[in-house]
Amino acid sequence: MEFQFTGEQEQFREFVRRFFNDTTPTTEVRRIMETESGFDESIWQRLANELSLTGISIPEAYGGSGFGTVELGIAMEEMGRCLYPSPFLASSVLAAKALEFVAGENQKAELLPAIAAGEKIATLAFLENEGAPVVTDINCTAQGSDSEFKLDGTKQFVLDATVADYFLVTAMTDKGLSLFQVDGSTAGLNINALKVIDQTRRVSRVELNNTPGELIGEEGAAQDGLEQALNIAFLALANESVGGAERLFEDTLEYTKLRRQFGRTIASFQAIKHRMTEYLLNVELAKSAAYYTAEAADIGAEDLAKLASIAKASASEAYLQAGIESIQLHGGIGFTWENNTHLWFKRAKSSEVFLGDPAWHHARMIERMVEEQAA
Amino acid sequence: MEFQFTGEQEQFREFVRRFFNDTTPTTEVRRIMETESGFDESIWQRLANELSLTGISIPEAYGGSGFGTVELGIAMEEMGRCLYPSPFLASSVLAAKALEFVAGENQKAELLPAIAAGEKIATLAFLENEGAPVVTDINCTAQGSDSEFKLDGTKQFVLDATVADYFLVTAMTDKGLSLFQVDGSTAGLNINALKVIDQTRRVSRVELNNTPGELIGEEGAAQDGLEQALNIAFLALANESVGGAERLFEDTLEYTKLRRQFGRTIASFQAIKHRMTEYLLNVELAKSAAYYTAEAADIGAEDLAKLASIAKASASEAYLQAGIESIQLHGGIGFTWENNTHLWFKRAKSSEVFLGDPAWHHARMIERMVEEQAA
Amino acid sequence: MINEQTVRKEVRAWLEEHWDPNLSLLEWRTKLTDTGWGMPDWPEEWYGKGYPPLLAAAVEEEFVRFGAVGVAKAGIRLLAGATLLEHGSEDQKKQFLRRILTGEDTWCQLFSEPGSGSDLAGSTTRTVKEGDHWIVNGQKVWTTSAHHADWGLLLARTDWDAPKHKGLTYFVIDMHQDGVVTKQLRQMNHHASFNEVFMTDAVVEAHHQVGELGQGWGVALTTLAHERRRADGLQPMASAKDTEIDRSGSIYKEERAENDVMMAPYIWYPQRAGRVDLALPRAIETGKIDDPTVVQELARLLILSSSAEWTARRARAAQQAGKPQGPEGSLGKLAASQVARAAARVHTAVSGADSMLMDEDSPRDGIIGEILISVPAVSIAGGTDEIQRNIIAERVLDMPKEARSDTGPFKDVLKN
Amino acid sequence: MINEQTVRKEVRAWLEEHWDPNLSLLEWRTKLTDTGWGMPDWPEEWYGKGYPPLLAAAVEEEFVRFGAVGVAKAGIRLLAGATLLEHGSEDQKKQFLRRILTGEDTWCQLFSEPGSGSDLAGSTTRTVKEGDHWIVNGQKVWTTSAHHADWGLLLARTDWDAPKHKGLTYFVIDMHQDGVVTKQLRQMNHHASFNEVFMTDAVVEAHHQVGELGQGWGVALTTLAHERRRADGLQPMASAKDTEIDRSGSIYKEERAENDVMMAPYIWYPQRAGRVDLALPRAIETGKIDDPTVVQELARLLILSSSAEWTARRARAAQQAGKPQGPEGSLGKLAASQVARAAARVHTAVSGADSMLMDEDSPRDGIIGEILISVPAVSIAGGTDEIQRNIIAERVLDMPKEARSDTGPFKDVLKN
Repeated sequence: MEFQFTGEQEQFREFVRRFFNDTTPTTEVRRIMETESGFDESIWQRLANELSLTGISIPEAYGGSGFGTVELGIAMEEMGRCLYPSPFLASSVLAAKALEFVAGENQKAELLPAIAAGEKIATLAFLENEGAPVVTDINCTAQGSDSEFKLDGTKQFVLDATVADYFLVTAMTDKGLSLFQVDGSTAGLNINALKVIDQTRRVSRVELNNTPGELIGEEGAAQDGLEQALNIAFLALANESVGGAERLFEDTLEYTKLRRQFGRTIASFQAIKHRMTEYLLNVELAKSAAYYTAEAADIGAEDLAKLASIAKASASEAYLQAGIESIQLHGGIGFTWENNTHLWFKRAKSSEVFLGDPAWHHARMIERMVEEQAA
Repeated sequence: MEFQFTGEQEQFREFVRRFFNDTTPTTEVRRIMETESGFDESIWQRLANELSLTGISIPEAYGGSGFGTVELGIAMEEMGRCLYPSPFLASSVLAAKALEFVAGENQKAELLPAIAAGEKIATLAFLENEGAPVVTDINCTAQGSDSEFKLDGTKQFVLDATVADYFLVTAMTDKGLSLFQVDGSTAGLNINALKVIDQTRRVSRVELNNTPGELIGEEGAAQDGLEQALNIAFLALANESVGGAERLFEDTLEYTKLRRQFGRTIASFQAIKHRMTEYLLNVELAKSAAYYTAEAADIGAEDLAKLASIAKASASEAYLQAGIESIQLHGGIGFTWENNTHLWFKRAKSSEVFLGDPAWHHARMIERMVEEQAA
Repeated sequence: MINEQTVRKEVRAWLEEHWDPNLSLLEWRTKLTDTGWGMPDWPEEWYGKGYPPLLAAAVEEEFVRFGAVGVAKAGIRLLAGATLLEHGSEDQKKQFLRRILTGEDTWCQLFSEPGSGSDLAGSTTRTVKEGDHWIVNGQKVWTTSAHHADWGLLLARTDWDAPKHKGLTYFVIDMHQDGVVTKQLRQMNHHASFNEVFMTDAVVEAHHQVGELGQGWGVALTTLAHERRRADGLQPMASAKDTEIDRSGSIYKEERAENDVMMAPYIWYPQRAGRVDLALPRAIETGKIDDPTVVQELARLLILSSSAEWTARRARAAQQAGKPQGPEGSLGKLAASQVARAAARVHTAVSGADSMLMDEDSPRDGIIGEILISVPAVSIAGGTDEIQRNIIAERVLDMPKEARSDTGPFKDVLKN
Repeated sequence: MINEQTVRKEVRAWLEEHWDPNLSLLEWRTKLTDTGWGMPDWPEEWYGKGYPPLLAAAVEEEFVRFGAVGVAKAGIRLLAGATLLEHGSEDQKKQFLRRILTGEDTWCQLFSEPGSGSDLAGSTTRTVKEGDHWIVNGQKVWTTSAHHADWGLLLARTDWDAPKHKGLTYFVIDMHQDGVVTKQLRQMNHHASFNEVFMTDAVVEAHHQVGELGQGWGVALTTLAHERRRADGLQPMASAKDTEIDRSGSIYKEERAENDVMMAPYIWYPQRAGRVDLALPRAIETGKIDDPTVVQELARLLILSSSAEWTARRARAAQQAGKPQGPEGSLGKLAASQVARAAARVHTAVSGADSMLMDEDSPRDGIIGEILISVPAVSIAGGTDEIQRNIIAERVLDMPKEARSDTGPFKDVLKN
C-alpha cells in the first residue's frame, strides 16, 4: 500500500475536476435533474470522447482505458463532488464489471467496447424486494437453453433503467444463478420509473414477463463474478460518497466563515468550531477507508469483500452525517430549495441505502472476518 | 398520573437527603468501600431505626412502612446521589419484593418483619452465567419435597452475599421454577466474593452443592411473583441511577464554574456550555422515565414490565454517559483516585450491566409492545 | 366567590343557552368576544373576564367538551393580541383586538431577516419618519402566512447610532399595499410554508407604532415569550373524543375551511417531527421487527420520545401547580430534535432501499419519504438548537454569557 | 554521494564490524554516541551525522533488522535532547547531550500545573533570581517518571508584569535536591503513572537557564512539537520479526531491564486505547458474535479503528513524500478517543454482567476490567479533546481564534 496518490493520479484528478467544473456546475445539475430522464446526453458524450471516462476501468483489450480501481475511485469521487447525474455507476461500473467478470471472451469483445465508448448504456438489474445487494436468494427465473431464454420476475431499484439500452438481469435457471442480457426495447419488459428523493439518481422497477434474454457467460455460473463486480461497485459508491461529503464540508466551512450573527462570523463560535473538527474527522476517516479499499482492489487483496463493505458502510454514514450537519449549520437557509445543500443531503440519503445499508454491510464485514479467523 | 411529587413526598426526600448528608458524605463512602465487607452496620441500623427506610415499601401488615413505589424511588434516588453502600437493594427491594409476591402468608409474616426492621439481611440469588435477569432458563436444580429440598448449581452476581443472613435462591424442581430460602451459614454453600470495579456494590458467586433449602411459596409457582419483583427492582435501580447522574451533573456544573483555564472559567466556553445542556437533557429525560415508572407501579399499570425496562435502559445509559462526560469535563484531575468522579462512574458502569444491560431491556420492551399491539 | 367549580358550571350554563352550531363563525365569535367567554384570561375591558390562567383553562376545557367553537386562535393572531394588549395604545387595542378574536383579520410576524435569522435584534430594515407616517425598506423572511395576512407585526431599525438592541421600534404594518410584496419560499421538502417579504418604500401610519421609539426589542420579547410558551406546549391543552360530539352544524364546516387555510403551511409538521407513531407499526408490517438491530434502534427511539413527553408533562404539572420552573421546562425543543433524528434513522432502517423513494412510491403513501426530507427542519425552525443551547446554558444553568461582539453603535457593528 | 543505498550499506558494514551483544549497554551506547550512528539526524558536532530524516530512518531500520540496540530513547530523554540541541548553550549541550544518549541520565518534564492543565502558559511557578542561582517555588503535576528522573525540564514564571506568554523562562532543574519532592498520583484505574512535584525553595543554577529570560514559552513549544510528533505516530517506525534475531546476548537483558523501569508508567496504555485487538476474539469466545446487536457495534468499532490507522498512514506517507501536511495529520488524537470509547462499549456488550468485575475475576485475566476503567483517560491525556479541537479548528480549518481573556500583565489575568 502506498497511502498516497501518485503525481499522475493527482493530475488525473485535476483534469477530471476541471471537466466537471466546466460542464456540471450546480446550476446544470439542477437543470438536468428537473428533466424527465435526469440525463444529459451531450455531457455524457464529452465524458466519453474528451476524457474516455466511460471506459476508465474497462480493460484496453475491450476498448477501455484500462486504468486501475484507484483511478475509478478518483473519477467517482469527483462525480460525487459535483453531483454529476449520469448512468456512469450503472453502465461503466455495475454493468461493465459484471460483464468483465461473468461474460465469455466473445461477449466481452462484443459488448464492452460500446460501453467504454459511451455509445451504449447498460445497467445491472439484480436487486429485488428490500433492495439488499444479495446476489443469490432471488425470485426471478429464466427458462430455456442456449441462446434462447425467457425471464420472469421483478427487479427493484434498477439504476437508470429509463435511459439504458439494455439490461443485465440476474435470474435462476435449473443450473443456478445466471446472467442475461435483455434489450431495453423488448416487448414484455415493463419499466416503471420510481419517484425518488434524490432527483440526480433515478431508479425503476422492472417487470419481466416471459421476456426473452440472452445468456451471458455460462449458465448457473454467475455468482462469483457478480460478487466481484459488486465489490467494485461498493467501493465506487463509497468513493463517490466521500467526494460528496468532502464537498459539503468545504462549502459548509466556507459558509460559517461568511455567515454573520451577533456581530461575528458563526465560524468564531467555539461550539461551531468544535463541531467542524468532528465533521472533518468523520469525512477524513471515510476517505481513508475509501482510498485504501481502492488500492487494495488494485493489488488483488484477498479480503476485498470485507474492505468494500467497510468502505461502503463508512462512507454511507459519513455522507449522511455530513448532510445533516451541513443543513443544520446553514440554519433556515439550508432547508430551502434554493440553497444547494439539500441536493447533496438527498444523494447521501439515497447512497445510504442503495447497494446495502450500513447495517447490512456491517453484518457482511463481520461474517468475513469470522471466516478469516476460522481459516 | 400526577407528574409531580406531593408536598409530603418532597419533605420525605429532604428528610432522607439530610440523613445521608449527615451519615454518608463521600469521605465515609470511601472509608466503607475500603473495608472487606463494604458495609457499615451502624449507618444501616440508623437507617432502620431512625428512618424505618429498610422497610419502606414492605406492607404495614408485615412490619414495614407500607409506602408506595414512588417513595421507594425517592429513597433509591437519594442513595444513588450519595452512593450509599449497603444491602438496601438486595434486602429491602429484591428479597423483600420476591417474598411479597412469591411467599405464602405465614412465610411473609415470619420473614418480612425482620427485613423491615433491618435485623436480617436477605438477598436474591437468581442470576446465572451471563447475568441477564431471566427468571426461567436456569440450570440450578432442587430435589426433595415439602420443607426438605436440596439445591445444586451456581448463582452469579449475587448482591451483598457476604453480609446476607440468608439467600432466596431460584431453582428448577420437577414442578417448575421455585424459590428457596437458604441460610447463609449452611454447610455446602460456597460464597466467593468477586473483585469488582465498583467497590461500593459487592457481588459474589454462590455455589450450592446438595445444599438444604426451604421452599418459599408453592413449588413450581415462583415465576410470576419473581417477575413482578424484578420489575420493582429494575425501576428501583433506575431511580438510584438517575440520582447518581444528577449528582454528577450538579458537581460537574459547579466544577466548570470554578475551574479556570486561559484566564476564564471553563463554564464560559461555548463548547462546554453546549455540552452541559445536552448533559442536562440526558439526565432529565432519564429522570422523567424513572419517575413515571414509579408512579405507574403505584397505580398498578398493566404495562409495568415495559415501563420498567424503559426506565432501566434509559437510566443505565444516561448514568454511564454522565460518568464519561463528568470525567472528561474534569480533565486530568477527573481521572485521579483523589477526585470523587470515578466513584460514580464506576457505579454507573456497574449499574449499566447489572440486572440486564440496555440492549437486553430494549429487546424486552419491544417484545412487550409487540404483544400489546397484537392484543 | 369565583372558583373552578362555579366557573365550569357557569360556562356550561352559558353554552347550553347560547351555543348554536348553525350560527356563522363570525356571529358566534362576535358573541364570544362581547361576553368575554372567548378569552377569559384577557381583562374585562378588553373582551375578557380577567380570570387567572387556571380558570381560563377550565373554561377552554368546557368548550372542548361541549364541542363549542372558540375565538380565532390559529396563526399569529393570538401573539398579536397578547403583544398589543400589553404594549398597544388604547386606539390600537380598539382597532385590532376585537377583529383578531372574531377572526376578521389575519396577521403575520415580520421579525427574521436574511442576515439575522437567529439574531433577531440584528434587524437592518430601515425605517424613516416622514410626516405622519414611516417609510420602510427592507426584507423579512421565514414569515408564515404573509401572503394572506392583513396586518404584520414589524420589528425594524429606527436608530443606527444607538446600540443594537436600543435602535429598534415595533410597528403594525398594513400588508395590503404596493410597497409590500410577498414571495413564497420553497423548501427542500417541496412545501412552501414561509414567505419572503420585500418592503420597498412601504408605509406605516405613525399611530401604528407600538410602544416607545427605540423600545421595539422589549415589545418583541413579549411576542417571542408567547411564541415560545406555545412551542414548548406549556399552554393548557384540552381534548375531547371527536366521536362524542355531533359536528354536523354549519359552523363546523366553516371552521374546518378556515383551518384548512390557516393550517396549510403546517401540514408537513407531523412528518418533520419524525412520525414516531408509525415506527412500531412500520417495523411490524415490514417484518423488520424480527431484526434485532432494528429492535435496538426502535427501542431507543421510543424511550426518547416517551421520556420527552413525560418531561413535558412534568413541566406542565409543575407550572399548573404554580411551582418555579425547573430545567425540564426548557428542554422540549432539544428533545424534539433528538426524537426526530432518531425517528428518521428508524424509518430508514425499517424501509431499507425504499427510503430512496418519495410520493406515491414511498411507503405509506409518501409519508416515509416526506419524513426523511423534513426532519432536518426540526432542529432549525423556531430558533436553532445552537441558540436553544445558549439560552439553556445561560438562563437555566447560569453559565457565563458569551462575550458580545455587537455592542456600541449598530452602524459600527455592521462593519466588524 | 550520500544516498539511502550507500547509507544502508555503510551502517550494515559498521554493525557487522562493531555489534557485540555481550557489551554492556553503556559501552555500546558510548560507541554509538561517539560515532554518530546513534542519532544520525543530529549534527556531526553533537554526536550525529547531520543526515536528513529519511536517511536517519533508513539507519534506524537497519539497526532494527540487524537486532542492534540503539541509544537511550525512552521517556523524556529525546525531548530534552531535541530541545537542548535547538536552544541550549554550548555548555549545556556538553553537559547533557552525551549522557542523554548513553542513557546515564533520565529526565522528566515539569510543565503542567494543577491550575493550568490545558493552559501550559498559565504557569504560576514562582522563580526568583538570587545571586548565581534561581529559587523555585511551585507545584507541577502529570509528570511521568519524576520519581526516578535525574533532571527536569522546567517551565516557570520569572516576570509577573509581562503578559502571560512573555513572562516564562525555561530551565533545567536538578531533581536530586531537598527542595524537590515527588509524590506519585494514584489514578482511578489503580495505577500511578504520574507524579506531583513540589518545589520548595528549590535551586536552579543560573547557567541552567535555557534560552533567553522571558522566552521560555518559545523553548517549550520546541519540546511540545517533538512530543506531539511522537504522539501522532508521525516519526518513522521500523520493525523486525522478533523470531529472526537471536536475543540471548547480555545487552538484551540489560535493555529489557531498563525498559521495564522506563515503561512501567505505560503498561496500562494498551488498555487505555481500548484493546481493539481483543474485540473480535472476545466476541467469538463468548459466543456473542451470534448477537446481531453486538455485530453492529463491533463492526462500527473495527471500521473506526481501521480508518484511524489508515488515516495515520496517509499522513505519514504524505510526510515522507515531503508533501504539505493535510488535515489527516492532526486527527489522530480525536480518532483515538472515539476508538477507545467504542471499544469500551463493545467490550461491555460482549462481557455483559462480567463487566462489573476486575482483576482476576474479570475476563482475560483482568484486562477487560482494566480497559473499562482506563479508557476515560485517552481523551484527556496529552491535551484534552477540547484543546485538540480548538487547535484543529484554528490551525487546520483556519477558523477564527477564540477571543482571549488572558492578555495584559499576568498578575492581572490571575485576578479576572
